[in-house]
Amino acid sequence: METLNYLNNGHGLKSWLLTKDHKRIALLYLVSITVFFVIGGFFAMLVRLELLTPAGDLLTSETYNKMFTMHGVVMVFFFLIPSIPAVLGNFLIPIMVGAKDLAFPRINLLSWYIYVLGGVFTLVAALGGGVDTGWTFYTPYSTAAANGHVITAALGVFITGFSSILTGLNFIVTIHRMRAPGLTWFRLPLFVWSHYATSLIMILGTPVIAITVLLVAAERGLHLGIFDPALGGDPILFQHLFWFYSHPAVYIMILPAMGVVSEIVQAFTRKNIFGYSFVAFSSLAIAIIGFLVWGHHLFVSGQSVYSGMIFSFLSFCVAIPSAIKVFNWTATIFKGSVCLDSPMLYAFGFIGLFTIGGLTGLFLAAMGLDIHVHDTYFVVAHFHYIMVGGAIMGYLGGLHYWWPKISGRRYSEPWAKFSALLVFTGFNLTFFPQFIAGYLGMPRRYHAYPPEFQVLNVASTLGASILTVGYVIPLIYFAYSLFAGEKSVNDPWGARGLEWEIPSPPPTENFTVSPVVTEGTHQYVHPNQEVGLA
Amino acid sequence: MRDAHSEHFPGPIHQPPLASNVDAIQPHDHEELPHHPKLQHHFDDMAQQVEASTLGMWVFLVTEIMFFGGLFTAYLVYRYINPEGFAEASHHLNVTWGAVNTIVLIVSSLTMALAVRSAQISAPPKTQVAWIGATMLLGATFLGVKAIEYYDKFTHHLVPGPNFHWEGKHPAPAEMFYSLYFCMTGLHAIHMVIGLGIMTVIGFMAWRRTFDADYYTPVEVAGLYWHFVDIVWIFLFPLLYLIGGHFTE
Amino acid sequence: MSDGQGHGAHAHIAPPSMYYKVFAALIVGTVLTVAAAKVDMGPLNNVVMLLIACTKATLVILFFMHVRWGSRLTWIVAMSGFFWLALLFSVLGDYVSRGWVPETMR
Amino acid sequence: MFTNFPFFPHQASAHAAQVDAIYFFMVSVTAFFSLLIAGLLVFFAIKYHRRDDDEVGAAIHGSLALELLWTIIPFFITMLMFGWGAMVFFDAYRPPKGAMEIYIVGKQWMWKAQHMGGQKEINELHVPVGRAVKLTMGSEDVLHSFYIPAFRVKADVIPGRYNVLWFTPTKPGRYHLFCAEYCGTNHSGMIGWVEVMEPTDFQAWLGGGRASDSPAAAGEKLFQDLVCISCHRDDAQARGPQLKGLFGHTVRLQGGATAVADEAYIRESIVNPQAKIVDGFLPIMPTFQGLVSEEQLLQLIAYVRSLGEVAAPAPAGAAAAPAPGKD
Repeated sequence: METLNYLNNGHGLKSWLLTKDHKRIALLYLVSITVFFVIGGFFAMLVRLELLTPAGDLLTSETYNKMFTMHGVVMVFFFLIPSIPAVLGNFLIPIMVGAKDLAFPRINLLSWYIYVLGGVFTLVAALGGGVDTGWTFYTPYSTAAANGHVITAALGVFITGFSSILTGLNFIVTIHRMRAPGLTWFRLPLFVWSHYATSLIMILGTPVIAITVLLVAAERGLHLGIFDPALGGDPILFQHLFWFYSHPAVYIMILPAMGVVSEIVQAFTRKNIFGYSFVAFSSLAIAIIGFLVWGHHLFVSGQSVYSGMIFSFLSFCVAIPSAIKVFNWTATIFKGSVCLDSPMLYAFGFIGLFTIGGLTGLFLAAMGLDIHVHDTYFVVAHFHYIMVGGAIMGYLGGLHYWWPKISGRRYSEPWAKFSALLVFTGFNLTFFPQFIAGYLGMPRRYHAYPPEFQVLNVASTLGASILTVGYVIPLIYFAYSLFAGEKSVNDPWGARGLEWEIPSPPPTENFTVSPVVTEGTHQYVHPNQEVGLA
Repeated sequence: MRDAHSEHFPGPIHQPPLASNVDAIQPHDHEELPHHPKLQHHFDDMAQQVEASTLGMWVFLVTEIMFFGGLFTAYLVYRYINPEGFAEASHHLNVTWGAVNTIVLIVSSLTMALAVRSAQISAPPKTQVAWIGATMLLGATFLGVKAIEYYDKFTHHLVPGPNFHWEGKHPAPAEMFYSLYFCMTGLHAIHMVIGLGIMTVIGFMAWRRTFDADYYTPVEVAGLYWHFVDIVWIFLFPLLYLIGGHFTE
Repeated sequence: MSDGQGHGAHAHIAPPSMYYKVFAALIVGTVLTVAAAKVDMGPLNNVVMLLIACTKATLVILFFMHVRWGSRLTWIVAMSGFFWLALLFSVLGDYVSRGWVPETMR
Repeated sequence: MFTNFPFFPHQASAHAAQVDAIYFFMVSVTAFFSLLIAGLLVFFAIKYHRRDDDEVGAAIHGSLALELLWTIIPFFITMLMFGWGAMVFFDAYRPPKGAMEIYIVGKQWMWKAQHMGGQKEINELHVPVGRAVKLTMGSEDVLHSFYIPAFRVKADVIPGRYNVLWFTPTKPGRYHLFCAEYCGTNHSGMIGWVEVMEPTDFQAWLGGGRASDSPAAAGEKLFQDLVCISCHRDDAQARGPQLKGLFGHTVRLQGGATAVADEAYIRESIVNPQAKIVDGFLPIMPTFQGLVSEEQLLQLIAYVRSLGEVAAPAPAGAAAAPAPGKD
């Protein structure tokens, strides 16, 4: 007998496209960001194939430039930023705070439509001839010289920004106002804390980039001259405004992944986190200090030296809360009951790769060293360690961890382990050589390059092929599990947390009766624990 | 298998056992009081719903502050670089129209606040609609004045672009100033138009006797938005119109 | 969340006289700004102009937008908006300090 | 085809060694912590692997001492990196006095260099070994970035202003020159070579080329052609400020402010003359924006500079006033 849950409660396209259920909206996001991930990955493959040889022989320069631009735009704005918050956060935050839905279900659905609209703009720009500004839209190139549909692409980014803002707004209000009785701030799962920090960045930073790309579009389309050097406009002002959002945006990508890892590490060691309050507050610290470091992208741009010094100092400071998290995860594993199922493999991968990515970030924060490595492949390698090695590893780990809850089915664990291994190997082979190429001086966004960099680039392309396989396999076994996977019980991992106390997949309103919480949601050991009283 | 774990480790929450999963989607009336008809299903009570809505609007207004903030930052930087040029350019704005519009918006904020109050005290729908209508009328007046000003700038070739023409000493900073002028006032005007749209809906709801002392969140939240747009103008007026006040040719 | 019904005890309903007083103050502020702009006070013009504008904005926020009677969270949210705005304005620091370092070692 | 692939860049400037030192330090720190974390993860995973399906982890909630330890130690390590990095940056930021000057103009997609002796180069830069070289760089169109990996130096080239880059080559050789800021279709073609030569070879090279006018001479010619001379005359009735001895000195402006007459100031005075009016003069100079190219601007600056070398005490009422605190 089929019990009623959010998946089978209503059929047909309309029941999905007009749903106000946060879990269904999460799945809408899951499908759409997967589409964009495939598109962005396709552009990346073309870039890597072109770089197999030093000469620019596969694509024309203009096409190559459009490929890396579209790769960046799609991956950053349409995959990484919505990935964990819009899919896993959307699905889990109401459940984790013991609510029936997010505070504003209709706004939640609206945010998905806005996202799709922004995506349509971007795809129109891509299919209609592309855009070659680089995802950074730097002026005056983007306003005065660039090829392709700059305005359409900029509007795509502008529009999708509002999707992000509305998601963040919904999370903040939900976390403040919808928590179940007894679920105090310090009983919240760390996943919720990290999403709260993420939402702060979304609502405070996103509007700034929205207005900035709007100004770029206005300058290109209407000849308003906000950044035009001929009118005394300053290209560096654009960079300030752009990075005011786009640096914290990196934390939009990595903070939710940190939340996922905190959950996975606890579940697969059957142990509560080491230093809960430190991990929780480090999320807030990263979000807040992360707003003060944007100028480290401008060390060689002609920014004032004093600004540079302050930004360098603060950039080093933001490393501290990140380090605290890594040490606390490691300490959590100490004396745990460690089980290396696929989510934990991804979490291990995350911790290792994020450590490297974070530490190489320090190279870029050190002003003297940044002069050399700025805008080289060193930077490319560094941020891919954070965004792919960090954010995507976290996303995949979370997807594996909560898949039984989301779909009610189990996937093939051996295949999952195999693909986790492929992703890890392929990733390192792709991006580690880029550190070396970067220090050698290979600039980023180069269509052709001097022959002495070829060995490193061949290794990188080889790794990217392995990485691709590693990404395709989960697609297959997740899809397969939907039809033929073993049914999952409420709590397949023996994990703690409100989401594991309700059926898999959850019923439409999550909880029959609003839960009443009497202690932290992730306590594994209670020698003589009284069960809470309502 | 792992299915038995939850028995071994009692969970931290107290929740009555699920009789069947069907229960989960049934409406549950476990409170004695009848629900307010406007209570949405996922809130526990009206207080929670009200708190969520006002907090949501405040958070949205914070994003609006940052949205305008990007333009104000550009203004700040360029005015710091070209104080003389900005003063000269500002001199060509019509202070009278700007001041009139400031007054118009302040009056509209007053009528807006009184509209909220009329809902709070369960005033008759006619009173509520009257205040809302007055607010809308003032908003439309503001936009009308703005249109006159824009037309004036257009005829005097003060719209940035190929047709921009400046007789003064600082043509480049002046064009920059007018770029910022049109971006800032234009964005503000768009917010006014959206505000008028919202007020139309609110007015219609008030006419349908939606609001009383028990339920007036939409009016209140719309009011927050309206006042915010007013505040933006409170800053735009002196920064754009008044910096050329004692400018000497 | 004491009452299940509406705003109830949460809402503060101010007398109309308060709204008219605040309104009068806003109008006075506007007149003052315009008057002050006609007097040449050098850099003080900007200070006066912004002080008046900030006062007016504060009045609107406190009274028309009911923050005066709002929860602590409302206060924090409203303040944080302006705090982050100030953060964004710190971009100006770059421009102010650009000339501070001599171009060459001497 | 895979011959000659290096794993470490040439170290061909005094600055390169400093950058490499901090690089090696940071690589060591990175390697240490990455291996530490990875080692601990693997070790714990093996030692504490789950033996029984019902097993739970130990009840450990945290330790303030440990938290403080791994807050404070990383803080001091990062502060060391910060201070070190800032010192190296300052060193790279300010060129020494008496450096050899070269003007660079970036445009889509080539680098133009002009030596003070008049030698012009495209996508090549010849410099002598062992002598500090200062580049003053402007852009004709969009952002570029002048990057010589072997010297570990880089600076963006920005339309509308000048950026400065300096280095002291230490090893003769031929090194890559890249544009590091994305500038459009042929960005990866905006590359060239820096040729570091022995001083004698360099002198020979300077003499051998078909040198055109020196920038200062070319600037003087422009100064005549654009009839700047009609206002910027030497006598007291001049309508524009006198330019002799102007460069590098502090100028008193209308309204009491002052400005240092450096490259940026002179550039601004040509393209946006109303921005800073010298005290005692009328704002009558027209703009030359669009009439002179970036290269010509640099030539005009070189000309004004050459006048500065015969600096006489500024006559009363004239623009230039020597700045005592400046040297």
